This record gives sequence, C-alpha cells and structure tokens, in this order.
Amino acid sequence: MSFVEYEELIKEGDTAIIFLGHGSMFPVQVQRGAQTQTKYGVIRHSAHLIGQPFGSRVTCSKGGWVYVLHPTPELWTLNLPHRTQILYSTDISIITMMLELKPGSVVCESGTGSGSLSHAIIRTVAPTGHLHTVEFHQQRAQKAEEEFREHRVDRWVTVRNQDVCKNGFGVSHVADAVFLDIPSPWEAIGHAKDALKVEGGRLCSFSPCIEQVQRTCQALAEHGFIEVTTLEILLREYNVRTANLPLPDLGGALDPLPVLGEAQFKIGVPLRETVGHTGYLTFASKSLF
Amino acid sequence: MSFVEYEELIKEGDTAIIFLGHGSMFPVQVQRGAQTQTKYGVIRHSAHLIGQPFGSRVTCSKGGWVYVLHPTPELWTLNLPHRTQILYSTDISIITMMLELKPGSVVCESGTGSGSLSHAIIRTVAPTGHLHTVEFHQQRAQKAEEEFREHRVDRWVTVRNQDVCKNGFGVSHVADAVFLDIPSPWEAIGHAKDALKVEGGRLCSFSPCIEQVQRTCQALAEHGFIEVTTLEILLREYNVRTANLPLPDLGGALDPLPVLGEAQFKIGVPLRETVGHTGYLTFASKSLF
Amino acid sequence: MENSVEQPRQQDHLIRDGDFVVLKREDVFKAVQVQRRKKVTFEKQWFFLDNVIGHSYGTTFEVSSGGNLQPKKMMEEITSETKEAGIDNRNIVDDGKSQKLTQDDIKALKDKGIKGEEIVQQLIENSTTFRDKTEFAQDKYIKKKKKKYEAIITVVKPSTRILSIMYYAREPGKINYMRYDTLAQMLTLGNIHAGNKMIVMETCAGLVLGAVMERMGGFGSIIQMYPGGGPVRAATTCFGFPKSFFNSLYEFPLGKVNCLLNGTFSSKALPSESKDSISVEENNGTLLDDLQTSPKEIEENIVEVIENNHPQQETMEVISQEPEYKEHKERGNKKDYIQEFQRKQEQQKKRQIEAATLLNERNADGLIIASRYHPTPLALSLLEFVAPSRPFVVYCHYKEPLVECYTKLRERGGVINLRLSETWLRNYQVLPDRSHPKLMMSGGGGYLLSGITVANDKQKSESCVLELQKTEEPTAKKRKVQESDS
Amino acid sequence: MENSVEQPRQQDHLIRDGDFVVLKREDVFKAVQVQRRKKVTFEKQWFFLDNVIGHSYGTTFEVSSGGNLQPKKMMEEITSETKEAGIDNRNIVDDGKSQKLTQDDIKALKDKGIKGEEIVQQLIENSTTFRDKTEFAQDKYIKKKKKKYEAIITVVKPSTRILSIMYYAREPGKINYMRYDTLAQMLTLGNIHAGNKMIVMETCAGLVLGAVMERMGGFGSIIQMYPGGGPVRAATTCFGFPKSFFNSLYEFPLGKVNCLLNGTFSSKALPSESKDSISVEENNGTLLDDLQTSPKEIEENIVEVIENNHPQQETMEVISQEPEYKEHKERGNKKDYIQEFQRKQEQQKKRQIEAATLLNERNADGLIIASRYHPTPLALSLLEFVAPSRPFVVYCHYKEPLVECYTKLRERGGVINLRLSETWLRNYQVLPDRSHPKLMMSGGGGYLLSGITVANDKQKSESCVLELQKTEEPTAKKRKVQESDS
Repeated sequence: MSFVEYEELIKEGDTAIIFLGHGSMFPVQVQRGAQTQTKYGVIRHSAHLIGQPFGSRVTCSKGGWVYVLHPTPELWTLNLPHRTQILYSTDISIITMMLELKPGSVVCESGTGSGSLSHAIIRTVAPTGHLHTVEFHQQRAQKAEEEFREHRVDRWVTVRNQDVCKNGFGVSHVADAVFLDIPSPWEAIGHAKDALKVEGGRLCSFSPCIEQVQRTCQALAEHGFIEVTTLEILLREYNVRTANLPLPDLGGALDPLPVLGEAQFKIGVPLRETVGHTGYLTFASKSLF
Repeated sequence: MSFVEYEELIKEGDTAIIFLGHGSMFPVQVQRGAQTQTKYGVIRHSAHLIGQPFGSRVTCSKGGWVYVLHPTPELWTLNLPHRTQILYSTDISIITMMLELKPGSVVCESGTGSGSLSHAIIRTVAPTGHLHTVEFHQQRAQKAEEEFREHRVDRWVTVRNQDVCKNGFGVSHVADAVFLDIPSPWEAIGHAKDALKVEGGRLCSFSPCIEQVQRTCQALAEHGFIEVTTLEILLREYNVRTANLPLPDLGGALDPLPVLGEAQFKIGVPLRETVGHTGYLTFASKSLF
Repeated sequence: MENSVEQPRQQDHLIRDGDFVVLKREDVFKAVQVQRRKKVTFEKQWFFLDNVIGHSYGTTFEVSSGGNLQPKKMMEEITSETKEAGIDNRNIVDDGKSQKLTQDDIKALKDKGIKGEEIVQQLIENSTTFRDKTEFAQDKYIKKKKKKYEAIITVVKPSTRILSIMYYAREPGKINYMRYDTLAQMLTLGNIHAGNKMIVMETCAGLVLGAVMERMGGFGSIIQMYPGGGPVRAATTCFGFPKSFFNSLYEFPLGKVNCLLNGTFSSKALPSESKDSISVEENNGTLLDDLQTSPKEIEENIVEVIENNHPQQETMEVISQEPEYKEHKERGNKKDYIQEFQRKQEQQKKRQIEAATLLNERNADGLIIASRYHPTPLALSLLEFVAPSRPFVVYCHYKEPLVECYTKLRERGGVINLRLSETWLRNYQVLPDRSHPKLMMSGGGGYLLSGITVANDKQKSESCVLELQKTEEPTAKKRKVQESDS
Repeated sequence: MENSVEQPRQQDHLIRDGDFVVLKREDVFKAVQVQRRKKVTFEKQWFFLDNVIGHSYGTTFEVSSGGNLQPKKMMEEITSETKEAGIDNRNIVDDGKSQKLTQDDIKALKDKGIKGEEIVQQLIENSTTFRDKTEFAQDKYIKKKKKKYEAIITVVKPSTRILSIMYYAREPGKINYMRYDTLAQMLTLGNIHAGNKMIVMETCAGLVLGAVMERMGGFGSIIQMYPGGGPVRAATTCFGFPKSFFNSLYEFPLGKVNCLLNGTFSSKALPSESKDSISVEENNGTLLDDLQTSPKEIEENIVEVIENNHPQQETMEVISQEPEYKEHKERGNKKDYIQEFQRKQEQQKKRQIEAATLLNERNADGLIIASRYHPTPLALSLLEFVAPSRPFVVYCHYKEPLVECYTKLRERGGVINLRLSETWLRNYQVLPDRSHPKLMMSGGGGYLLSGITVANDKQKSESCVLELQKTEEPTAKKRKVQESDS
C-alpha cells in the first residue's frame, strides 16, 4: 500500500487500520512476526495480516473479530498521533477544493503539525505534484518526515524545519497554492506571495480566532491579494435510530380501558454535542498585477 | 384589544392583522366607515370587522377571504413599519429569557428603534412592570410613543428622546434589566450600571459586528459586570413537503420493460436561503460588590 | 387584575430561610431549599446553608471547615492576573517534570489552611511551562486546578433561565432534551403573558409549567393536562413561587379529554362513579411509584427534594403526596393513609371539575405541548379548547413527528401560519486577541411546530382546507416546482 | 503511470482560442468557450471574446464600444477610497432629493464616454447623504450603482471550485441542490485521487463527474452509470479537460446493471440481440429530446453551448450527438442520420462492453452516487462492483431517503463506518471594525451518507449483520436508552 495508491493485499511494512467497530480503530505497522493486542484478543501479523486482502475480517485469538482497512488520508486523520491540534476532514475538504488542488499541483504548507492535512494534500497532488511543508518545531518536522517515508509518500513531499514567518517556504514562484495554519499568518503573507507562481495562485489561512483573521485579511489586502473571502464550515452528523413515541391515552369514549400504543419510526437525530468551532478559513487569489 | 390583553371581539380603534395566506399579512387600524383594499377585494371595517371575533374569516368584495387576527408582539414584529433594522422573535425570545423578564420587571432599553423589542418587553412585564425606552432620533421616538398609545400599552412605557451614551436612561437604580442595541454599547455601560437596581440585575447588548462585542465585553469587565457571556442564535425553518424520488430502472432480469416507480414521503426540508446573522448577544450580571 | 397577587417585597433580594435557591459552582447548578442544619452535597462537597440566610442573592461563598459557608469577595478571573501567554507551543516538551511543587508540598499547603485559590496560584507559579503554554492550554490548566482545589459557591435566585440551563446541562432526559433557547422560543411564540388562560401539556418535570407560571406572574389561569396519576412538578417547585401563584393552577387528566370533547364528562356523574375512583386510585398507585423512583433520582442529581418543613404543601397538592406516602410507609398504617387519601381525592375531584369547566369554555388563550408522547393526537384534541386567533406551540425532540403533526393539522383546518423550526445556538469566547465561537456546541435542542388558531366552521371545513392549502403554501415557488419534478 | 497523460504546458496560464473559460462579473459566473467573432451575452451585456486571447487567466476586462473587451487594471474596491461612514443613520431623512446629479447629467457623462467606474464615483460625490449613511447602507448604494454603470468582466479558468459555485448559485436544480462544500466533502470522503478506478452515478449535469475527473487528473479510470439514453455531461464539458482525460472514461447504462449482476449480460449476446438495439434506439430518442430542451435552458443561463468548432468532438462522444442531431434536422435526411447513428451505436456498444468488463472485475476503488433517484436501490446494487476496504459516498437532497439507505445497507452488511451528515457553511464579512457573518446563508446543501466496504462473506452474512449492529452502534449510549424509553 501507499497513501496515494490502493493495493489489494497487505504486505510487510504497510500501515493498516484495525477497525474494532463503534467507529473505534487504530493504525498498525505490519511487521512479520509482530503481534497486536486488541480487546478481542491478539492479531498475529504474519498469520492474520500479511498476504490477506485489505477489508478482510480477522478473527482474533479470543474469537472476536476486527476489520483490517487500507489506509487513506481520512482514516489517518482519525488515527494519527496528535502532536498538535489537527485539521479534520470537513475543513480539509473545503480547503482542497477552494485551493483547486489536483494531480500536478505544487503546494506550500506551514505548519506541518501532525501531518493531517499534509497527507490529504499529497494524496490529491500525486503523482505529478509536490508538497513543500514547513514546520518550525524540530521534533515534529522529523516525525512527519518519518511518517511520510513509512506511508511511502516521501517522494511527493519536502519537509523543511524553519520559521515560515522569518524564512518563508524555501521555494520561490513554484506553488499553485499556499496553506497557512500558524499563530501569526499575517507575518507570512509576503513569503506566501513569493512562493506562489508568477502568474498567480490560491492561498488559504486557517485561524481559530477572529482577531487573527482580521489581521490576515488586512495583510492580504496590503499584499495585493484579491477575492479575499472568509468562511467557516461545520459538520452536522446524524445518528440513525428507531424512535418510539408512545401515543397518549386520551380516554376512549366507549372503551373503559385506556387505548395505549406507540408510534415507531426511523429517524436521523443530530448528535447532542458537536464541534462548534474549528477555525475560520480565509481564501484569496494572488493578483496578476 | 391591547397588546397585553386578549379580547374576543374587534372594536373601533383596535389594531388588527389581516392575514392573506402564504405568511402574507398587514396591520390595519380599525375605524368605523373605513375601508381596506386587499388583493381579494375591499374589507369594510364597520360591516366586516367591528363586533366580529378575532380569528374570523372575512369574505372580501371579490369573494376571496382573509383572516382577521388579534395583534401580538410577534405578529407586530412581522408587520411593523421599519424605521430601523429590527430585532426578530428568535433573538427577542432568548433576550427575554436571559434577562429574566416577567410581570413586574422594570426594564431600560435603548434604542427604541422601530419598537419591535419594546412591544415584546411590555407584553412580558405588564401589568406590574415598566419599560423605560430611550431613542436619540426624535421622529422615531415620537412615532414609537404614538404606536404605544394606539396599541393601548402606553401606561407601561416611558419614551425618552436623548442620547443614552451621553445622558443615560433618565432613571437610576430602578431597573431589573437593561437592553442595549446601539452602535457603541461600550459607551453606555456606565449608564446601564447606574440604571440597574443596587442589588443587581441583568444586562444584554446586541451588536452585529464582533469588534463591537469585543469593546463591550472589555467595558463590562471594567465596570465590574460578571457572568459575561456572548452567544448567537439562528432560526432554522423547515418547509413541509411531499417529496417524490423516482426509483431507478436497473433493468428487471425477466421483465423486458423497465420497472419504473417512485417513492413518496413527507419531509421537512430546510429553506434554501436563511438568515445567517442578526447579531451577537452579550449578557452580563451586575456584580454585587 | 392587580390586587389578587402578592407583590415582591422590598427585601426580596435577601436569602431567607425556606427559600428555594440555586447553588452555582463554575457553570454547574443545583436547586435546593435553604434549611438550617441540613447537609447539602454539591459537586462532591458537603456543607450547610445556615450562613447564607440574610445575605443577598448573588453572594459568593467559600466552603470552610465544618461545612460552613463564608462569604467571599467575588474574585476576578485568575486568568487576568497571569496573562503572559506563549504565542505557540513550539518550545514545550512534555517530560512530566514541569510542576516543581510535589504532592507533599501541596498537602502541606492545605494543612496550613491555605485557601484553594492560593494553592492554584502557587501551582501556576511553580509550573515551569505555564508561561510558555498557549492561552488555550493555560485556561485549560487553570480550570482543571481550580476545580480541584477551590470550592466557591454562589447562591442565585431560581428563574427560568437558571433552571432550564441546569436541567439541559445535567438531566436533559427529564425535559425531553429541550434546550433552554427552545423553551425561550416557546414562551415568546406562545405569547405567554399575565392574564392568559393557558393549556399546558408537558412531561418536562414541570419545567415548562414553571416557565409559563413565571411569565404569567400569578395573573390568569393555567390548566395543566397530565398523563397517568397526576402531574409531575419537581422542577416547578424549584422556582419557589409564592402560594398565590397556585390558586389559579388547575390540572386535568389526559385520559378524560375525549370524554370532555364528547360531552360525556359531567360534574354530576363524577362523585358517585365508583369505576372512576378505582381508576384514579390505580393511577395514583402508578404516580406513587413514579415519585418513589423519579425524585430519588433527582435528589442524587440536581434537585434537593424537600421532605419536611414544606411551606408550599397546601398549594402544591400533587407533589405533597410524596411525603404523605413516606409517612404512611413509616407508620405502616394503611387505613389512616387511605382515609387521608380519600379526603385528598375529593379535593382533587373538585379541582378537576373546575378545570373541566374552564376547558369546556373552549376559549383558552394558548396551548403549549412539550411531552414525550406523540404530538399529533395531543395537538388535534387539545386545540379544540383554544379560542380563535391564539398561538399554539408544540415541542418534540424529533422532527419527523412534527412533520406528521403539521400534515394532520393542515387536514383538520382552523390553523394558519404553521411553522416548523429549530434554533441553532452558539456560545462565544470573547477575550482580547482570542475571540472565537466555543469549541463545542449543542447539536440539537429539539423542534417546534407553531401556529395560530382561526375560526374553523364545520360546514365550510372541506373547502376551507382546500383553499387553505392553496393559500398557505410557503413562498419558495420555484423550489416547489423543482421538487415535484425530481 | 505518468507517461500516458498530457502535462500542463508552460503557457497554460494564457487564454487560447477554443479554451473553455468562465466569465466573472462581481459574484456571477458564466461558462463559455472562447471563439472569435462569437457574440456572448452575460448579465444583459453582449460582447466578443476575441480580445481575451493571449491574455493571462485572471485578467479583468471592461466592455467598451462595439462589444470589444479592453484589459483593465484591477481596481481596488471603490469603498476603500470613500470610507467616511456615519456611525448611525440618525440624521438621515429620506426626501428623494439626496442625489444632485440628474438623469440628464448622467446621460451627458455617458455620452462623453466617461467610464462606468467614474460615473459611480461622481454619483457618490454628488450624493448629499452618502457620507452620513452607515457603512452597510454605503456598501449597498455602491453595489447598486456599480452594477448599473460598470461592466467589468474577469476571465477565469474553470475548476471544480468555480463551476460548483456557479451551478449552486444559478441553477441548483440541475445539480440536485448540492452545495459546493457538499461536493468538496464527497471528493475527500471518497478518497478521489489519481489512479483510482471509480464508479460515478450522478444526475448533476456532469458536474460531479467533472470534479472526479479533475481530481484524478487523467490517471485511472471512471465508469459513469447513466439512466435513460446516455450520460449528461454539459458541466463536464465546461472544465475544458484535455482529450486524454476521456480515454479512460466509460459509461454504462443503469438499465443493464441487474443483467450484469445476474450474469445475463454478455459480450456475445449484445451485437446480435435486436430487442436490445431497439431499446437503445428508443432510449436515444429520449436522450435527444433531453438534449433538445436541457442544453437550450443552459444556454439561456450559465453555460454557452458550443455548436460548431468543437475541438473535443472526438473525445466527448455523447454530447457530440447534439450537433449531429441539429445537422440532421437541417438536412432533413433521415437515412443519413440513421446510418451515422448506427455507426456511433456500434462504437458505443464496444465501449459498453469494455465498461462491463471493468465493472465485472468487482474491484472498483470507490463509488459516488449523486442523483435525483432514490439512493437505496442504487447503493445496494452498485456497491457490488466495489472492492473491499474502499470508501463510498451517497448524496441526496433530502435526509429521509438516506436514513432508509443507511438502514438497508446495515441489513445488507459488508459496509462499516456509516456516517450520515451534512455541512453547515457560513461566509464572513471581514472589514476593519465591522466584521460579522454574512447576513444570509444557505439553509441546506444536501446530505451525505458515507461508509467503507469490507469483505461480506455470504455464508456468514447473517451472524455478521447481527454482530455488526451490535458493535457498530454509535457512541451516545445513554441517549439511546433514553430514546427507547420515550
């Protein structure tokens, strides 16, 4: 497997997602001879995983079973080790579309963070594009590089450990799109402009606080960016349930016994608590003039 | 009728709401001998309205008919002449609850604007409470006073034509609650504190822009208000419709003719466009110390 | 209209013995009655409320030794004093060694009688990473520590605002998951105000009833429709209304609504009808079971049930059955209990006849439904008691039953301006340079169907419905066409 | 994998003759093909696109005399120059006399050849109330005037972003009211990327197909399932994809899906089977009718249909039937048309057999459904062609059918991680001292049901379903209990 290409069978060194049900899952690095402990018992990599097709049901030692899934950037987002706050698929989706990413796009990103967005970008720009990702935190930059190698996507990504606000992206006039998720995006707008192609490109900045957005929009205007728009996207999930509403007993006129009953129907009920805010997304285009 | 008490029959001088259907309606001032033109024909006040019960169906001259409704603050909000941007019932509801208004409450409000919230406040605090409402625009203050008289609620409201930021509410230490809907609410926080009872009370400020909220919250903290919370409420309306989804023709294996059909069901569909923002509501309590 | 009601007294802002109050710790509420020498448990901390008597509502107390409450000057948020937030967390390496104070140090501080607030401050000062944390992380840290070491309690006056927020946060199942802003909408859409004659059908622990009573301020009348053996009013009690508010509160059993509508319910038939009294007794059995379990649960949660020294005993007949039942259990004397019960039952019947009379006038000023039952049969039958040109509001936790209710009401006729809606509520953090919506929000607070009654002449009803459907179609014409296409 | 696809050329950012482009005026888009001396009508203004050729994408033009476009330096928002907003509108009395310029004055300016932009500036300067208006009112005023007097058009490159926003704003019915952010979710949830073998079933004018093609960049293969006589690809054309992208785009009729699943569809049977060819012809009749009306509508709206000089004719077989049909009508020669049609039909059959082969491998890497049909039968049958451990996404304008689809898929088994969701999108105005969410927002952009396929062993299927239901129950346990109580 790699994160940019489906394969049928699980092989040594692959990252696979063990799906336990209930939306509960975790990633494993497949290794000959290795074992993974789950609440349903042990999974033996050599016997249970290697050579099996992705999507198989694996019966664990205690008799319970799990599914082994092919990794995707979306599953990775749900399972990656958090080194920072991460971007989730709802935001990633609109970022990818609004930045007009596709195979062949060259993208600059900062910070790399836990690599949630990075994986999604690489998936979309491969096999002919490239991601330049800048992370100021050294350990995080190293860890990201490791993960990219493990996930066999390292040829489509360059990780740089530097401060984007001071040193930019390390490339000039190559990017179709720039993405910023840093505390002071307004300080990086100049570098972003420089990284974008001469003939223009798209920019996105993600910020949790409105004050960051205000300053970023001002900086974008000062640097001549156009079509500046800010938006917010929230996921609204529904649980599918069978609801039972009892029918009230209003007293049958003739029947002394109460006529009781209930109405049963399938419903999609919103979750009681849901994510109320991730961040504001500001998009802009590099002006031609 | 009055806006604070239901009556059964329509009488001279009443304000009534003519409901045409489709959510389309308008208010009339009932006057002996007067006529009102509608698309369904003429309504003759003496013959069609006076002495009839509210809620009656009135057949107009062209044979079409309308309903005559008893006014309520909520119907008034939908029908009042706009002299300013107004508050709608969704915001009014949460304002009323969060300010803990009830019969007997004394409330200070600025600006009066078109009187949308004022009518709702008066309805709630009558018969033992009072509204002090301050409007800097002279014509608007006059028009509001007129309306309060016409709606027979003038004994529960005092209108003052002054600048609340400079001159306050004209009363001291009497209010259970203060409501601000002005461009610079932070300039009126001191006056609001002064208007509230010595033993404390609640405050609400409505502002469309986040920068106004930021300044207001700062002023509230400086004046020792506590429990400062900002929220936003939006209405999500659904149309009830019968939807028809055709069933796709996947080709019956034995039947050469396509098996066509459709599924029909009742649904509640969200409106395609809806109000996305009215304003931020900031609530606070006057601290005891 | 004004003379029949107790007006708030001058000293109304002072906490008195016997008052119903709400305790507040951070964002957590609990409703209790103030009683001397009664131990109250709140957020795993016990204390006595004796010392709050005589203080103003809104006063903040700290729990000190022996469970005594000491008034405390309201401290400004500790965050304002320690605002040196890092811009990002690039330099933080989590090695578990960031806190220089040991558990022993902390215990020593506590033993010295250092207050929780000061302990938190010391923890901050001895954290090597606190100043480098982002503000978000700082806030999280402070909140966690504060919760652990401080025990600051504010005594506030109960209100619809406080109680609806309390129930929604802690026992949403008891109020059918009705969010407080949804309740706010109901009160406004229902035009609830002094002087109304309201019909309320709720199974929200009496919270909706209490909210309606608060808005009516003792003016007008309320008929509460109830399923089973009697109305549940645990939350209503928490409002601490004056006795007079209960004079015009009536209750009527749902099980007799059809009789009333058929005209088979009559005041003459009632007292002699033995079958009926049996069913009441049976029902009451159910009620008592309910009370046995349900307020128990409440007690463990957010409402302290009052077992003696019950000032509202006279006015709140139904909930007062509970102490009686307990008395009865204690005494073990079934006959005494039955005699007492029959006296109560007679009284209840008298009130029921009064309620029936009020309903039979069919001129109620509004109808509020918020129950765990399917709303359609309730709305269809109870609307019969409402005057024309009056608002009604039906709550349901789900949208689908209200879609059906909408359809059936349209078929019935006599209603206009039907609106199916929900509200969407988001709270904000507003702080210098770090304002944003709160990270979590409620996914749903229930749905409302509202409308206005109009004259529904039986002879015209059929054509009326047809025409209504024509004229009442909401606006988006273009869309409708598209939908029937697809 | 990389060598089979045309790579973007160096001069790709320059507009060329024959390019598919999108015209933009304020927030309004229109898709057209650049052709010399062809009159284009956009926002009630006509002009020629000759002058845009050779300029960069993103260049802004002004319409000048004779419908010629003149490149124009992008002007900063006029508001930035006139920012002296009143704080409130207390001093504004509307007397209809606030504009000092008369209609004659304005006409004189126009006749002098003064540009629209300058006219607006003069209108502002001659308004006595402009400076006293609130910023909101000022913006409104400027927008109104700008729209009336200026004709500034930007030529942008088509993309999923642009085209999905265009369709949602102007012809939402054609794309089943799918909002652009919903499409964005589908592309991500479906893990659409280069090298996939995708199944796409859409009735969204080909927009969803185009979006999938853009994300696959010509790598991999796509099988488009279509109802009726042929796939509709009006929106796909607007993307202006290179020819090579169409080499691995296949289409397969929905009406033969069951045959394929039953094993009754075979390549041998096809050519000789007369019954089948008749039905194809009939179907094609329907298609032609469709094309006769549906692109007509489009033409009047947002997409200029290309009638001649058709560079993609070879690669976009299906939409190319339309010009042929027109030709046929013009010539009035039915026989020629039928011969030509039969040749096409043979070609179509060959492709259909290829598509059938691809489907029969039952190893597709994903499934996207976005149609006006009930999603349940589509999802149940088309999932059979998908490999295990692959994502699928089903769009529906309504929530209710997806609730049913969810239930049926659970019963079927072989799918996990089912999620029913919608997104909520809000745009913001961010301006100094007046930032807030936009006053209007979309009420709904449709619903998605997504999930992942897994091995579904037939022999174990029953126990599997049971266990799945047990383990797959989403989290909120407490709530579930409450719900089955109520």
